[in-house]
Amino acid sequence: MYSEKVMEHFMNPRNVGEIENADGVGQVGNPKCGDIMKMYLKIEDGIIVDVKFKTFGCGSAIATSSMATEMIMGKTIDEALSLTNRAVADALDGLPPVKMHCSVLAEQAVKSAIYDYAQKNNLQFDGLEGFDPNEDHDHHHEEHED
Amino acid sequence: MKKRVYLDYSATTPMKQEVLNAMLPHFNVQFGNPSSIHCFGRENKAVIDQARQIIAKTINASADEVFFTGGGSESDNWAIKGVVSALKGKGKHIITSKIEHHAVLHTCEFLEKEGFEVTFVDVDEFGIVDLNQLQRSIRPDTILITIMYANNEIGTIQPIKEIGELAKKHNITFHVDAVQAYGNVRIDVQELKIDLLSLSAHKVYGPKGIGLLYIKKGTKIIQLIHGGAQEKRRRAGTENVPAIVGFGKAAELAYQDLEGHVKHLTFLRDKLINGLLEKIPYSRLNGHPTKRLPGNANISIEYIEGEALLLSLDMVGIACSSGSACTSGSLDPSHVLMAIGLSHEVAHGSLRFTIGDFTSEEDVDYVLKELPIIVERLRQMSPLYEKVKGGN
Amino acid sequence: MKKRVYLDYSATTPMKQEVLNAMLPHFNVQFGNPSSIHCFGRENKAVIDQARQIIAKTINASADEVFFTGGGSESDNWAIKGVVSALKGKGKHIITSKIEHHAVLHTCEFLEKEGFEVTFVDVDEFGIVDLNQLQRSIRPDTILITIMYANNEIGTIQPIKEIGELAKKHNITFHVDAVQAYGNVRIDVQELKIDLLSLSAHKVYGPKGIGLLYIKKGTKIIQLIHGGAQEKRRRAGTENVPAIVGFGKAAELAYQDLEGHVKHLTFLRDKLINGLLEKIPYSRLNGHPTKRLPGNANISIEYIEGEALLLSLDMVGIACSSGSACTSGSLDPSHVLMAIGLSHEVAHGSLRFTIGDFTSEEDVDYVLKELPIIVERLRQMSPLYEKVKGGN
Ligand SMILES: Cc1ncc(COP(=O)(O)O)c(C=O)c1O
Ligand SMILES: Cc1ncc(COP(=O)(O)O)c(C=O)c1O
Ligand code: FES
Ligand code: FES
Repeated sequence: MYSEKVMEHFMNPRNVGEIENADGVGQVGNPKCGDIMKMYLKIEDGIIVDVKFKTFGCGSAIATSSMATEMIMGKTIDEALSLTNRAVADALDGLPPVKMHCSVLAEQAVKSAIYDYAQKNNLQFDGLEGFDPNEDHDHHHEEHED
Repeated sequence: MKKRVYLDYSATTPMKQEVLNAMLPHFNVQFGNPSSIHCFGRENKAVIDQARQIIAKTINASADEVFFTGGGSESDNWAIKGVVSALKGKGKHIITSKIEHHAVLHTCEFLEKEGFEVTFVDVDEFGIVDLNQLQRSIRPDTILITIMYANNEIGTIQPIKEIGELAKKHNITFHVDAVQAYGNVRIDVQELKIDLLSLSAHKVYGPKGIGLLYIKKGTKIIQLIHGGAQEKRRRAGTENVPAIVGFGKAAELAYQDLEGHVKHLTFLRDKLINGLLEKIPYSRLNGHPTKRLPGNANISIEYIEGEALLLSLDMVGIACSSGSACTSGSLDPSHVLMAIGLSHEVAHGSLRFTIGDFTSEEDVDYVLKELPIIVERLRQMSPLYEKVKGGN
Repeated sequence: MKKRVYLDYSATTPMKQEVLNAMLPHFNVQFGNPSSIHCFGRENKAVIDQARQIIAKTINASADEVFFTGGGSESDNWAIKGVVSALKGKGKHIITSKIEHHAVLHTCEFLEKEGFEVTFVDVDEFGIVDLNQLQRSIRPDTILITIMYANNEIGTIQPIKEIGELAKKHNITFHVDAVQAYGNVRIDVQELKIDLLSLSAHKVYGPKGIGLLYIKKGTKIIQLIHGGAQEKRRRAGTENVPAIVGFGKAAELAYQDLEGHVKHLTFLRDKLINGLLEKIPYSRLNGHPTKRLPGNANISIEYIEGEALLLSLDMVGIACSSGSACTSGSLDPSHVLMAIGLSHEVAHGSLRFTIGDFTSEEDVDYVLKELPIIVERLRQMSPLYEKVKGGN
């Protein structure tokens, strides 16, 4: 069902935890749907110098969180904002179709944490245009193949 | 090879060696079509009649009331669609429960689209059908009550006798899905006033792809599969001789020492349940504490999602399930766990362990050792658990 | 043991050893439910997908267009009932032939009672469907044409391609029962413009109780068996893993040397037919002389009743049939033999020998030696034969 890469990240997730006094914190998902992702960022001079996550969710949710943190670590904010769910999924050697939405969650969690940072510091980022952190991501049926 | 502990007997069971031995000759030696009149056929005719008799006896039916099908789902579909088609002149109302297997539930939902009306009766927190509500929902045009004997997810055993009497009193046909109960409880279709009963062999150490429908003499029902004259012209298709023979043998074994089987399973189940509830904080048992299948342990573990648990258990060789196997393609929480009142979050974090004849005490001990470690690891990652700890 | 010669391969076949070997591990070792996400399940998921691919390839379909069922009869019922239910808003007319298998015929007759209208097209003296009549019977409300690929009694192969083109031209769903043709002719569902195709494994040295329905992508059809999410939510029921694996292996073997198989059977068949017609006066071949299944020899022997022949052959260890196995409960003469224009008397005196991969030339020689003796003995008893001889 899952690639070896997914299982590896699921069993040994990178960057699990919290950052005290984080510069940006974002949470997406909904426990009703069985998944919540929370992302913490430490940002210095526009660079993400530390990132941690906590996730309540399936194997794919945990693996995508882990991969996403690896992919944005040390990157600029603009680079982090350009991270797509597809890129996360590809980096994990793919996800089953019904699980693609978990990677969407990872992309949203990153954006949501940066949004929080932008709000606190009165900053604007092109990559956040149109992003609404409170949008209800009722994603559970969109990728259903029939 | 790495350790493998199978605790998913409600999904399917391995065949017992005696069952396989009984089947083997019928694959390529005694392989004739039982409907043929030559000796290759006749010798198998006798063989399937014998299996039919063995199984009929285990439910106190007569051999001419039991009909082989391609599995439990076909039996359920046949029973429900067959009865309502036969009785559609008489009424259009069906009563079932909210916690039926999908083979019943989706069939009823399909019939709703065809113009029938269905009442889905509630269950209590233990998963027991609300008898008062069931009684109140009976209408003059109710033509079928279909209630499962024991639930496949939480193992709760229903008050079938009371429902049978209610159905009888109102002259309503009564179907029971006993796929999970068979081999785990003693079933007497006459005493329980059951008109139709579904069974499936692969849940009792028999082969896959063979089921049975008991049809009480005189019950009005039309065919689901038309064609040849097999099964007294009520279910067409070349008889699946090896599978029928295997089902017969499995039935014989299941009921030759039912008490021993139940005792073995209950002991292990209770050890597992008590051990897990004790070792894992924020966990609870789903289903009824005593009116439950001897092998079923369904546990909710808060603040973790079920699939993550399943995968982690799988990594250490433990096979169990969350909800029923046939729904694991879906991302929705189990309809059964929702019906007993669990919140979405808690329902999502539920595990079903089902114990069987080949389960040992070491298997249970292994789960008791591994699962708490896994739970702790996953909870460390969970943003929900953080808050709980903080709050305490 | 007394000599036993099995010449009833169209009724059912013994499983090949390779098929059994492929199935064996799945009964009690690799026995998991493919819908489970643990490793016991996943390892079998891959296994059934592989079988699906093998079979799909033999009919030039893609793997996601083939769905496993509980047998050929279920496939026929699903195809026919499923299509007409899905299209009942569009029309109510079905076209089939007079010589279909009962799984098709009785399903159509059932649907007539439900308000559908069915045209049963005639066949010629060889059993070939009257294409002109078929064409003329097409109406604006025709929603389904169902015609068998090859007949199970007389072995006649139909002009499927022509019918497929006709159906396509009029935008009518086309179902083909290929239960007897499969493994004996090359079938290309795309070239033949087939929308639905029924198969059954036990006719091609595979297990009983497993069939398949090919459903061309986009074909409108509703489910026959509702329930779990198996078979991409189109056919519920725990997957019959051993049988699916066996079907896959049987399909692979059947098409790995189709030419060799056909050559072997055709040689023996022609030897049998020619030998019998030569040695037995007042006998005739039923079905088409060349457009017939390679293993089918259906012979009418005048002035004798079929059952007496069957029993006498059985006494010397020869197993064959009169008509199809599933009708042998009935005393009516075969509907197929009536449709090709035989009189009642002649139809009653017909025998079907069907040759298979394990048939040897000695088997055929044995029949050629024994049957004329039996015929002579029974004719001596027949008041009809007396007159003939007198007249000569
Ligand atoms: C042409 C044809 N269709 C359908 C069937 C039914 O197949 P099964 O007996 O596997 O249900 C048979 C054989 O019995 C057959 O010969
Ligand atoms: C209660 C119940 N009913 C029906 C079924 C369907 O049986 P089968 O998978 O053999 O079709 C199952 C198992 O899947 C079940 O647990
Ligand atoms: S997070 Fe919802 S299924 Fe993976
Ligand atoms: S004489 Fe026996 S069946 Fe007619």
